[in-house]
Amino acid sequence: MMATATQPRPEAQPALLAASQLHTYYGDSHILQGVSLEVGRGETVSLMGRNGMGKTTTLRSILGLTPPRSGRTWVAGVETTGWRPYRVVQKGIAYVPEDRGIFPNLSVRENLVMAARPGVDGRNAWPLERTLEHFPRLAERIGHMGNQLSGGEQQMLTIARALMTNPELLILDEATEGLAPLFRREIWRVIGEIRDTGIASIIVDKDVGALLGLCDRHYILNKGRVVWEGESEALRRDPDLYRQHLGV
Amino acid sequence: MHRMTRPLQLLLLLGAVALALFPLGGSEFYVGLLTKIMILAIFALSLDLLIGYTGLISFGHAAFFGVGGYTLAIVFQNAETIPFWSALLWVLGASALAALAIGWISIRTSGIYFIMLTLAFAQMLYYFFFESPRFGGDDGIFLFATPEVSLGSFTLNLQSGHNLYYFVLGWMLVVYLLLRMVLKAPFGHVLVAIKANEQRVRALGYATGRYKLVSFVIAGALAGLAGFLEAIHTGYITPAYLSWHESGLVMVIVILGGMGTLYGPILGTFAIVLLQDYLPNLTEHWQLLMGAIIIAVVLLLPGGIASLLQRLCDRLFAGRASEASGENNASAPSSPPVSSTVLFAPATPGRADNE
Amino acid sequence: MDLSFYLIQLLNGIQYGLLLFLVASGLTLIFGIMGIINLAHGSFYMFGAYLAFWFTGLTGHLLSGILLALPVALVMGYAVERLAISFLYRRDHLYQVLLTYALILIFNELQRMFWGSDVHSVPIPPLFSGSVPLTDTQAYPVYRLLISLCCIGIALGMYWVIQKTRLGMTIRAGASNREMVEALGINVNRLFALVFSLGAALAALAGMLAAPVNTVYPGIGDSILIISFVVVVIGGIGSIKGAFIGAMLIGLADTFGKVLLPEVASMVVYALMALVLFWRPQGLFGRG
Amino acid sequence: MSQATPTGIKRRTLLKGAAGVAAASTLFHPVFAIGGQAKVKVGLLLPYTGTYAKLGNNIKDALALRIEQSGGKMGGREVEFVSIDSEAKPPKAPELTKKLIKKEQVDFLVGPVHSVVGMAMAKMARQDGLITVIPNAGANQLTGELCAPNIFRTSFSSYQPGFPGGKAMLEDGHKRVVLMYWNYGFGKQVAAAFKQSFLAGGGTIVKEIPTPFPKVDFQAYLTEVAALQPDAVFTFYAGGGAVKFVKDYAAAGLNKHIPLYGAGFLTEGVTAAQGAAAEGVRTTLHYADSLDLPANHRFREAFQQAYGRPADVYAVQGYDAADLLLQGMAAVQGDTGARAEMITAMESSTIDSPRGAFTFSRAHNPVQNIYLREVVNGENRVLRTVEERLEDPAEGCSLA
Repeated sequence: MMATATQPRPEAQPALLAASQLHTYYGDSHILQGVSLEVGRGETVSLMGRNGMGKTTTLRSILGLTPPRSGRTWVAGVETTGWRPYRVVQKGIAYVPEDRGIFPNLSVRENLVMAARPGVDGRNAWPLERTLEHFPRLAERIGHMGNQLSGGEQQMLTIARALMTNPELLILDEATEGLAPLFRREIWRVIGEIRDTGIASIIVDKDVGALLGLCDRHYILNKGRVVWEGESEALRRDPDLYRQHLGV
Repeated sequence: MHRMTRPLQLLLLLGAVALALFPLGGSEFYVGLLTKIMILAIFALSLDLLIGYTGLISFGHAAFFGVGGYTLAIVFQNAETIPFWSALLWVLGASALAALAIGWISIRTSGIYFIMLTLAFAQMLYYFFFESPRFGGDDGIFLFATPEVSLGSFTLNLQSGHNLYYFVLGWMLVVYLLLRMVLKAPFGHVLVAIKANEQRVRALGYATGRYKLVSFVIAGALAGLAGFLEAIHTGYITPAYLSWHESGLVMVIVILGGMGTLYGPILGTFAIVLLQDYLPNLTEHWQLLMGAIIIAVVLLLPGGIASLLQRLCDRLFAGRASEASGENNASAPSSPPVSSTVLFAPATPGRADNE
Repeated sequence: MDLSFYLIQLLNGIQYGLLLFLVASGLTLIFGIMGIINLAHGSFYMFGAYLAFWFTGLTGHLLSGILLALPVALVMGYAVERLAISFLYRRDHLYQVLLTYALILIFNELQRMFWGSDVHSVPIPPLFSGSVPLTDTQAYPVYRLLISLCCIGIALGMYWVIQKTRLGMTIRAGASNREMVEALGINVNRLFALVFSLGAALAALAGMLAAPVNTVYPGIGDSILIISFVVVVIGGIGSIKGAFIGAMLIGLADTFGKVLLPEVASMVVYALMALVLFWRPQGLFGRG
Repeated sequence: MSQATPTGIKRRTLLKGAAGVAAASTLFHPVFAIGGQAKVKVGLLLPYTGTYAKLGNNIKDALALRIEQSGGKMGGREVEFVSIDSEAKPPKAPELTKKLIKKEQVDFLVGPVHSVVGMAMAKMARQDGLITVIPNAGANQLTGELCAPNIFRTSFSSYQPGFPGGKAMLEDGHKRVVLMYWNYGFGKQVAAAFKQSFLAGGGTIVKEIPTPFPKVDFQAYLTEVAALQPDAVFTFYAGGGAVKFVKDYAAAGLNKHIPLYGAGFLTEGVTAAQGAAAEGVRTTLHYADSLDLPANHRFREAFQQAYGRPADVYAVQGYDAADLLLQGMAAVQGDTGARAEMITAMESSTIDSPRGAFTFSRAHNPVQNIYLREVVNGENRVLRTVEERLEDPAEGCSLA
């Protein structure tokens, strides 16, 4: 599947998410300089690049949290350019931000319940019980307040909370950063399970090895531009690319 | 500190000259009104040091204005003659002391808590004077003598409206220059940096609390000076000068005029007082107009009147300005009046929406 | 002065505190969740009182008057949020102070244009106009007890909504992380407009309930504004529980201050606030 | 000093009531009405916004009415009003007074309502020498320490409603009373005057309770009154505070056991709002709406007809202020320059007031009757005259 996302293709089923030529600024600094990408239904895609290359900004621009100055976005074939974030995500997107965005003054149960909503097609595939089955630790801590959780538990909670919105697409920013190895494994396991249920994902993480195993395709960002895109095989075969854009 | 462009400097200088010449042709009433405006301008300048430069939003600044006036009235209540310079010392000392006490406690808090704590202390002082039988209660205190200013063998009679006008004009310029000096000194740079990002200044090893306190005391003393001049001007002082309405009004003046500039609050005082004088001629419901004007400024002129003036100057001298600015196109975002300091870069971008 | 004297004063203090809570809870909601300093909150209290006076006059009964006035207050709050406050979310506190200060000027003038500057009174419904005898000389008005009951009922209702319903969870979530709530698919603008008009309606309701005992006159809004800010700050911004405790503290301090320290009665509540903030700079239940 | 009356037309606020009169008279008698003389300018500094707005409006309207009744002229000259809203804010008073004196160059100054504004104004009027008539502000100092040849008052000093209160209560047989009042200048002066007569007559003040001004939460104090069980209570409250106090007093059941007295403002213009709670409340004042005097009937009828609302004591004071100016101007045939003669005429004038005829003391305060009134069916009925021709002691006045 080649991604030359300047327009979604109306003839076939449109891509789940498409962004074209995003230019985004913070104040006077030009952060995104024409980013385009596309995610198909059920597809798992990674966004790679060193710190400060625009990964988070790309995600925020797509969601409308940091509106791009120019460029267009589509979700399931509907143009969402300029939409407010809540409308964009209502098209079936769940967002797990870098700082996790747990509500510290709400209990684990409340964090989950307040987010719950049926999916775009009206189905409720992720009721509280099923979600908790995937996160046994959260079930144990259901009455604790958000600020009483460890980092790993918080990350599980944000992912669980994302599932409660019955998404078509899950966006994970820094999925495992700062977590203990045990928790990392746990998170990767859960992400795998989610992929297997047919939910598409965009994942940002430092753990290139894990991403190569998990994702169908990859985008590499450098200084606000997509410098490479392709499948895991191609990336494995190209250690140069690896060194140039991802290595230390 | 905000750098002024040459045309703006020229314009302000012209304004100062006009002020100096005004009594030669202006009516007695307007000489009096301008005297009052300039006194309030000193008051507004002192508050600007806090909200415009230090980032301390005081909602009780009228307390020091009142303390200034009351100090004069209490100390010299029965005096036949009031020597100006010793009265001035009394006033500055008392209002600085009051500011030190209130500031020392208030500065421990921040944000809305600071706003409310300063208000609380001002209200306490207000009720203290309002209900005290000793200091005249709500009737206030009348002054029957006017201070005598003697410099060597020369004596200035402040009972004459013209003399008082020039005297107050002189003080306004002194306060303006004093604040300019303070802000240009390293001390001033630290204040501005505290406003931009206190954490970072503290991390650099500055005892920010002490800087804020000194700023608070300077502002309190200058507000006391303004209250002192007002008591000389009107010959009496009442608790109403300490009420939260007055604190609110001076805040309105500073923001409307353009905080973080020193000429802004002066312009703001002129605008508000002249509007208060003029609008009642138009309609009985003039407060409606006043409210609408303030809202319009908030929504359309975030930098206050000062920014409007700056923009006008830029447009008048547009040719030169655009050459100078080079790559910046016309739609460049309007930057805030305080553009940070030499010491510190502006706060990280993108997080401005989360307080 | 025997024990019954102090018990009655306790009752007075609690009753005043409960009314303060009603006004302050709206303020703390708006303050804590939306980050808006609303100086015009007292104006809603004032409009509540005048609307109660107006509609009670039209319908002849306080209850129907309040039922008619409440939706008007909600709409007013919504309109103010949409037309003015919504432009200020990303602006400094100072501009909020300035704009809502201007709103006070406008609202006071509107009040004068609509209702003039007379003192008005609102009749207490005959059913509640009696008094309960407490001592030989003193009786306690039934209507004051009724106000207290209403306030307690509203406080419990608010507790239930805030703690137990999804709307309440969303509101609490909005107080801690506005952006995340939006990213979960909730229209934060609408949520805020709702919260603002609810807060305004609470203040207006307090004005309506108090109208029969307070009488209605120009400037009643100003008098309640500052004291409700004191309550909110003592309790800690955004905390409904804090507003409740703060209101009780102020109600009792004010009442007993008047009795025990008459010379400095007006200063007592401010001194209490300074003391609390000296001890806890974030208020009693404020987040650090 | 002010012979040079300017004829230039400036933008200014005209009084609504009088503007009609003035406009009408200029229409029918164009410019050459009286030898082309300039109009007399009367400057009004009264509150039209805030708590005292109603008082300001009634004073203004009654004043205009009186001048209209004399053909819209004073001393043969047409009258022009320059009216400024004082907002009852003391910090604004000096500027606004100066505006009338210096900018508008008025011939007379009338105002204000608020005592503290009055003192700021009187201070400037003393310096300037402009003839000033105070139609309300009751602070004793205005015809005491601050008295001046050119300052007159047509209302009352705080002493006048306060002092007779003590006498009236003793006459009614109340010996142990609680004294409650708003703790601000005027309230304190009323209370002091009350004590003067009450204590001298052998009464005992069980407790004196000053309450914060302008707060209207009285519940805690009423509980205290109930516990003290005095014979009666004497109070000073006005406006919204008066309504609230009287209603709270009744709601606490105190009115059944402990009679309520007060300075007249307690039931003045607010009985409708107080309703049944006001029944039986007794107050002392220099006027009552129901006063059965021909002058009062005439005045009330004319005011009702002109403005469609009933007159009150404040209207009376404004009406009398105009009367005083008319007498002064008549004595000098409209020559505003003859200030000394005018003052002499005003000092010796008798005002045929709706409250009953009164004269002026040496300090220029009314020497007037004080009535004891009781609220019956929502109306202040005069029970008796407590003091005939009561004169203010005018402490500290250099004119005496």
